[in-house]
Amino acid sequence: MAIKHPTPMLDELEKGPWPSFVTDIKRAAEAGKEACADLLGQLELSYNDKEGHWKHGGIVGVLGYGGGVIGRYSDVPNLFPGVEHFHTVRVNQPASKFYKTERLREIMDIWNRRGSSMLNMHGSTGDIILLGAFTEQLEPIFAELTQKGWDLGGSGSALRTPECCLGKARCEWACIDTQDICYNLTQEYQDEMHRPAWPYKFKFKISGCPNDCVASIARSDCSIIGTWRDDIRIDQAAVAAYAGGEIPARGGAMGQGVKLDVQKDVVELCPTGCMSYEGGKLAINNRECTRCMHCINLMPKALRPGTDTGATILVGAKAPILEGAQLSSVIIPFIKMEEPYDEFKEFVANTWDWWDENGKNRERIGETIQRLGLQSYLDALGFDPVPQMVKEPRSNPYFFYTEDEVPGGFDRDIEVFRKKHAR
Amino acid sequence: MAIKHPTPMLDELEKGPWPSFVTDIKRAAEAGKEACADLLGQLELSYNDKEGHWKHGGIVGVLGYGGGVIGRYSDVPNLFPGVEHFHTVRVNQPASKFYKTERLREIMDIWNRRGSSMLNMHGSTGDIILLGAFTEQLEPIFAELTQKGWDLGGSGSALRTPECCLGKARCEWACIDTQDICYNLTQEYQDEMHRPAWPYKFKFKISGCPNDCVASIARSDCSIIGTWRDDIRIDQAAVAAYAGGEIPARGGAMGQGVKLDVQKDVVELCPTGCMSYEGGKLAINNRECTRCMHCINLMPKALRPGTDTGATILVGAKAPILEGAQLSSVIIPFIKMEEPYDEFKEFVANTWDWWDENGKNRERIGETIQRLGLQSYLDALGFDPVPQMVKEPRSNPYFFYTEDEVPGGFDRDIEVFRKKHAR
Amino acid sequence: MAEMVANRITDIGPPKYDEMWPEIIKNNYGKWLHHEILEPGVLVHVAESGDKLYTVRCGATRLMTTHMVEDYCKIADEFCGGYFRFTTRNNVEFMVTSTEKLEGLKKALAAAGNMPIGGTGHSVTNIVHTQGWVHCHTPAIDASGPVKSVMDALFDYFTSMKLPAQVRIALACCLNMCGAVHCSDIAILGVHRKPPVIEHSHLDKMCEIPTTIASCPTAAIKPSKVDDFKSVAVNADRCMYCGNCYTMCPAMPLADADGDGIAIMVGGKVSNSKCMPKFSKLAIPYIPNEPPRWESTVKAITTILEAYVSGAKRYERIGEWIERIGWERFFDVTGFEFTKRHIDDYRFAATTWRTSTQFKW
Amino acid sequence: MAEMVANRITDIGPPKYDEMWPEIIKNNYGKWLHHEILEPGVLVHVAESGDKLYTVRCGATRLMTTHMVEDYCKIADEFCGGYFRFTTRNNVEFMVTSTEKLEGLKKALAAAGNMPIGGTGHSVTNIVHTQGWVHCHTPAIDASGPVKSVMDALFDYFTSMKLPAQVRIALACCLNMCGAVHCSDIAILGVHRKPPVIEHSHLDKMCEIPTTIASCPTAAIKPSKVDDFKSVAVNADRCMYCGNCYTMCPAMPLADADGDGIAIMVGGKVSNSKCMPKFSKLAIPYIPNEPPRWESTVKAITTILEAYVSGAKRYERIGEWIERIGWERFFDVTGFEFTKRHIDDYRFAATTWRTSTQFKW
Ligand code: SRM
Ligand code: SRM
Ligand code: SRM
Ligand code: SRM
Ligand code: SF4
Ligand code: SF4
Ligand code: SF4
Ligand code: SF4
Ligand code: SF4
Ligand code: SF4
Ligand code: SF4
Ligand code: SF4
Repeated sequence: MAIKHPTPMLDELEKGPWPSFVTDIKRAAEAGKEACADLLGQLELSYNDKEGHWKHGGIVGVLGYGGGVIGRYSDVPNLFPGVEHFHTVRVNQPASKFYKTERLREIMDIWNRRGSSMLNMHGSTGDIILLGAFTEQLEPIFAELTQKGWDLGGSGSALRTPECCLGKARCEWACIDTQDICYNLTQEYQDEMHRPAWPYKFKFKISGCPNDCVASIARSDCSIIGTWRDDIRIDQAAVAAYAGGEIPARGGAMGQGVKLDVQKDVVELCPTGCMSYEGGKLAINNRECTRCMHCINLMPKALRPGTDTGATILVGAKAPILEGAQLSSVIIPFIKMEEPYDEFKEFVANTWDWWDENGKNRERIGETIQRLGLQSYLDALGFDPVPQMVKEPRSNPYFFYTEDEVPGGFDRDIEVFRKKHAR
Repeated sequence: MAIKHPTPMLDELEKGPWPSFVTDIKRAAEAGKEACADLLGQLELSYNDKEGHWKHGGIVGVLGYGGGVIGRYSDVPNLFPGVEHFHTVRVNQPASKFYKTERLREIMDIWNRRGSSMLNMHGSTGDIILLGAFTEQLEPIFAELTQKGWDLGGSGSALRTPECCLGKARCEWACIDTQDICYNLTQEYQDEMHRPAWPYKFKFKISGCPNDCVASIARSDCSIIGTWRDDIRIDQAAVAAYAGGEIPARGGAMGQGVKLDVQKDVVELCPTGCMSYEGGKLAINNRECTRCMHCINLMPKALRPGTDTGATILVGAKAPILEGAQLSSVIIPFIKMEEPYDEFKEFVANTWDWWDENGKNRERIGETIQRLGLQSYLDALGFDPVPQMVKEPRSNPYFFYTEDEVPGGFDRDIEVFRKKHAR
Repeated sequence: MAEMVANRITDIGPPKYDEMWPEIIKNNYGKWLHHEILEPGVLVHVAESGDKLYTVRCGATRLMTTHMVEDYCKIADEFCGGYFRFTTRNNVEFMVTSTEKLEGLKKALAAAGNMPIGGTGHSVTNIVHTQGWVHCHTPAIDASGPVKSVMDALFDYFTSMKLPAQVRIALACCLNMCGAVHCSDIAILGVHRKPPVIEHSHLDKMCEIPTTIASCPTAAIKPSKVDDFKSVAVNADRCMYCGNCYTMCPAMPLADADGDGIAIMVGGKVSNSKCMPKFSKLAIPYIPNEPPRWESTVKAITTILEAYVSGAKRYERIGEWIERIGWERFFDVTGFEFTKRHIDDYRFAATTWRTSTQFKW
Repeated sequence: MAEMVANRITDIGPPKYDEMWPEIIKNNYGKWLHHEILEPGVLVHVAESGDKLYTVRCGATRLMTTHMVEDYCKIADEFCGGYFRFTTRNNVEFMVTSTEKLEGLKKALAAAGNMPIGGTGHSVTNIVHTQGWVHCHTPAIDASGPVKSVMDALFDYFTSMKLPAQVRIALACCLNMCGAVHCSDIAILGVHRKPPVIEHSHLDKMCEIPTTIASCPTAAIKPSKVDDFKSVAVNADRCMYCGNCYTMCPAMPLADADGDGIAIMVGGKVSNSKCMPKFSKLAIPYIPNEPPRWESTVKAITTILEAYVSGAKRYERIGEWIERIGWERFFDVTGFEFTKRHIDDYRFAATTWRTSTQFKW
């Protein structure tokens, strides 16, 4: 098949040092993929028109699943028949995206045979995105994938594919087993993922520590972020080595030669001011530490999180549609996250029940909480309010009581009142 | 007349070192004021009932004025006939509340003869409050007051009595002539003050510098706060005297003995970090200074505001009813405030026009701005937006264009669109 | 009537300010160089001319009689050439031009017994407050009584300057918050806790029903017919006892001995010094009315002040101290309970939630 | 069909993670001690056991073909025992267990030509982005084209670590913001600027009119009859081009060559390190689409980065830098125009106004 359409605009994107997706796609086109040749053609047309050329997605999918496939059709199919259908298949990635090449090739093989050979590695939610399938290929692709032990991720008003940072696999700071939590929740909630039944989408993202390398606090309805309750572990010899310039600052994040100034860079930038460095000894008042990670980040050989680890659970992050973007808010300051995660799953069940009952159509849980008040959600969870849930208490004086909280109740007799107070 | 009612509860408030309003009122009762005797009686009843005993104000006033008097009647007049009527008269205080005793006695004399002899010195808006008049006394009181050169302040949906800090009268930091501004505006807007014609109340408060000793940023629809555009004046010899402990820190605000640590207390607490203190010399990068007053406050003998002075105008402060409390927001970063204040008055006229036209009933201007957007108000003023008006730019992506700003306008032809993009 | 109008003087405004100035201010207006606090309540201001003005600040009750004013006038006549002033926080200031007069003045004030000197610098100065049961129709609490009780307890902080920074206390007797309660270091706020009781038999006569309905910020009021009277009904679940309906309609009083009481808010400020102005935030949602001395309220405030004194760094206002240690720690050190009412659920609620893993245990 | 269902495998979920681990990770899972960045893009992690794991991070395009994946697989087979991974920002990571293998790996990557090493520490790492004109139906811009253009220009910042701190750039092609554009140091956001064009002749067939009306956050959509078709009308004055109606109703496309383009937002972040997570704020409301190389967008971003490099203190993220110098100064040092669009008028607008006299000239 090879290149079908001239692409003078796109050719400009073959220049420059960063890898070129155009060059890559051309290679696939040259290897015979009409979809790729036509994709280039249609994209060139979009570059000329400054408008996309895909139709609004149609409803396509695989039997028994309410999601996992996004329909897509070209709005200029006559010009580019190879992309007339260009559906995506969301394949659930393995937790934290390590791959054995052998296993990854299973997918590539299926996709080379039955699809466009185009991919997003990975989608923003975390899935392996197979980009560009014809409708008739969807069932066979699904059948082959599952046979090889792969399954689809989420889409629509369903649980979306959970995602996590690499955590304990390669990071010394992971306070929870992000991969196991991610895998366990994915398995536990297969039904919620594949059969949309909610007001809107729901996402889990799991980070091993407050650095939040999977951006869970910004991008997931439920953020699970590792933390600890005891003291930061200090190796004073290593502190001295940092001070002496023997170890580069921030694990070499600015290059090998850069020396740390323990007082200025660590102690003075600690947001709580709970550190001190006197007589060559670093001290932390752990009671006042908010576990922000800054000092640990700057001296990874000297400082480590504590050992009484668990997670902070935050709820409600989302992009701006409709009520404006939200970050997740603290709902459970600390929870031990240990297999089989029963306590956490009970919280999840209560959360979904409440949202299912109260959420409006296309209302993310964060928006439901905004509309009904955090307290209403906490009531449903049976949680007591704690100051850790807020940055600050309310500044307005508008708060409610229930009748039983106020002596004498709400029902008063105007006659009685008027006996004391003439009209 | 003397004391009429036993007041065992109130008597408890005669104890203790702070001056006792009960003792004071008893004195007036003993001197023959029935109103005071009955006020004590009714207050004792309130202390017993834990409920006030005033009726909802009736409409009373003086001829030709829509405000300045607040009607008030006892809801237990049979028990306390001396306070059956207990209207207040708001007398416009002289700017910044200096008094010549001779002039103040004019009011006291009228009030002793015609009223209860109870006062609030002063009301929260700034007025001299004559507390407790019978309806029939209102006109005579007004006539006598005006004859002596006193007039009423504001109430209702009108301009309220403007108020200011003492400014140039006794404060070295006053960047504007607060008293003259206050007086000038009061005179200029007599009609707006005495004949309510707006959606709701409107308040001016004028502070000579950002210390804002009249709390204008929290309590006035239009806050006029002195500031400067040039450099803070430094007397290095005095800086040295502070450093040496010869002058007490913060003008002695913690006592005479307290020594200032120029580096720690001044330089390090400067919110912009624009100061330095090296080799005994204090330096300020004035371009980065936000004129917060902190350093000046701490070293009044060494530092003074600049000499190119004027005001920042902020709009919209109010108490929480209904939409929650608001602080004033910057509308004019800098304006020279020089007699006859024409530029400022033009701004005021435009402000009132816009609010009058757009404000709903009982909507403060701050709420109108919230509802319609700051931009709508700026448009009416003909002001260009500047970053000084906001703490930060918007974080949501929801902004508008007018048709003429976008090439091709808003009217598009679906047929033309569909020619490029099949359905 | 027409004659009367003809003779009437109107719209003359207040006397001009400069008529009220003592000589030294006339001479040095706008020419002050610097000031110093010589001792609590006593300031000296020095002018370019070299003139020195000594000011003595006295605590006053605000709610006062003409007798009290006359007492002030007498002192002003004796020591101050017949001039004195009130501050923006309802203190009284006497000004003299020499240290000799200053001593005499101080003695006279001490002799008066009800003119305590203080309120400058790092002190608790006078409480800005409203009218309470002495005059207003909507109060949930008295004003002068709680103020007197609190100032008695904090008297030592008024006459000294040993706090980490200025502490400004304000009181408002209802949610209308006449004053700067919403931006005070410590705010004493009168709160109702029961929905209005409705006088159906008179409502239609006393009030405009549509305006009454429109006045409710939570849309809790609906038109309703009761016993053949055109009236309104209040949805108690939605009512937050703001009293705005009562402002518009006297047939809907809120006051109730069991319902009413005090909320304490903390950490607000007005000045632009160091940090920007801040709102006060809820510390205690409810303390019962305890006339005549409001013991629990007094205790709550001394608790806050003591925690502040022992925890704050020099120059830190209460709000700055709390923000440094964190609100979770504030509830710890004061022992105040954190309740669901502390969690905002009004318009900007979402901006107050903790969108971070940063917090203290 | 029934058979087919019977044979179907469903709900098996993804393969278990540990199957994908190289030996060294199996052995040291949860037992890592510390790490160091040896040079840009090259990390070493040291385990309790003494094992050392060397990671090389390569920039990747995300939108890639199976050919590219095969290239990665080959390298992984040759040097990494058949394992590799993708990062949360779509970079590719190869892991080896000795410095010898590391050298070989680096040479092979260099030879490949399209596997640049970098993205660690104080660098600009890969741009997180969305689909643009390559797949989605609502984009205002392309994704991969602008990303390639920007990364070419910032390539030196990817392969070095000379910035004051990490800089995370994200792109989203419409307001749906698939990704973390709302919390990025620099965000490239596709924006429409025209209200939807309505296909009245088909709307009723293609869409549910009540759902369509309900979808609009500003209530700009009203039912309307046009040429006898049941359809809707959009009040152009209230439309903010969010595209939510189009999501619900394909008969209301927004895309328009003249209308669409890019907004730049800045100063957001995600991590809890030092300061709490922050939203990005509007820097430039509109830059036209300039395929194929989006020169003006590239220039805007390099302007921000250069101002940041010259103005920020070490360890300051872009948002921290801007907050320290003030937004008024940010507009100064970048030369970007401050317009009415920068002033928030959405739900929390009032919380963004300057309620203080503190600002810079
Ligand atoms: C494919 C993907 C973008 C990508 O290039 O990676 C994507 C693509 C779409 N997103 Fe998304 N979203 C994708 C991750 C996200 C994320 C990021 C995340 O999950 O971490 C977000 C922001 C976080 C969040 O959930 O809020 C996101 C926020 C949205 C929104 C706004 C939701 C909101 O509440 O504000 C919409 C609008 C909607 O749901 O109607 C949306 C809608 C869409 C739709 C379905 C378009 C639509 O209007 O119907 C897009 C389908 C495009 C297509 O052709 O496949 N997408 N979307 C991502 C999913 C791939 C995957 O499964 O891995
Ligand atoms: C007398 C005074 C309190 C005092 O003890 O000093 C006062 C008393 C009343 N205020 Fe006030 N306000 C007084 C200063 C204030 C202030 C402070 C200020 O002006 O600096 C405020 C807060 C700032 C502000 O304007 O927002 C204030 C905010 C209110 C509000 C809430 C307005 C809002 O927009 O949130 C109301 C409610 C209303 O207008 O219906 C109100 C209403 C009232 C009413 C008229 C009660 C009502 O519901 O109709 C009170 C009449 C009481 C009476 O019996 O005289 N008063 N009121 C103050 C006026 C004295 C004077 O003229 O000097
Ligand atoms: C007399 C008075 C003005 C008036 O027109 O009446 C006044 C007078 C002075 N103020 Fe004030 N302030 C006065 C109310 C205020 C207020 C308003 C309020 O409290 O309601 C504020 C804002 C309070 C707030 O932020 O909540 C105020 C915030 C300041 C500040 C900033 C304090 C801070 O760091 O936040 C200073 C500077 C300082 O004290 O170092 C200041 C400084 C001063 C100086 C030193 C100015 C000077 O050079 O003369 C005066 C003596 C201060 C002292 O008492 O220690 N003045 N000052 C007011 C006395 C009230 C009283 O009786 O206690
Ligand atoms: C590989 C990856 C996790 C993964 O599961 O894939 C990862 C890995 C590491 N992160 Fe991260 N982070 C990764 C995405 C993130 C993200 C998410 C994002 O950017 O979308 C964040 C939040 C970004 C934000 O705040 O906007 C993130 C915020 C951090 C931080 C906090 C930085 C800060 O001060 O704000 C650290 C600590 C540090 O760098 O000192 C950190 C530290 C680290 C360490 C040093 C952890 C460790 O001990 O191994 C790893 C190497 C860092 C490096 O590259 O310099 N990681 N890290 C991700 C690599 C992305 C990439 O290809 O560039
Ligand atoms: S979030 Fe924490 S545990 Fe996870 S990879 Fe990042 S730094 Fe490591
Ligand atoms: S983790 Fe953060 S708050 Fe805790 S000591 Fe380290 S820098 Fe300070
Ligand atoms: S506001 Fe400024 S000028 Fe006015 S009295 Fe206070 S410190 Fe002086
Ligand atoms: S006025 Fe404030 S910002 Fe300016 S130098 Fe002084 S302390 Fe710093
Ligand atoms: S706060 Fe309320 S009760 Fe007190 S004076 Fe003001 S309106 Fe009246
Ligand atoms: S008190 Fe306030 S909330 Fe309750 S009914 Fe009246 S206006 Fe509505
Ligand atoms: S950001 Fe918008 S255009 Fe881009 S992939 Fe997401 S929904 Fe589609
Ligand atoms: S684009 Fe958004 S604002 Fe405009 S009509 Fe559609 S939904 Fe409403």
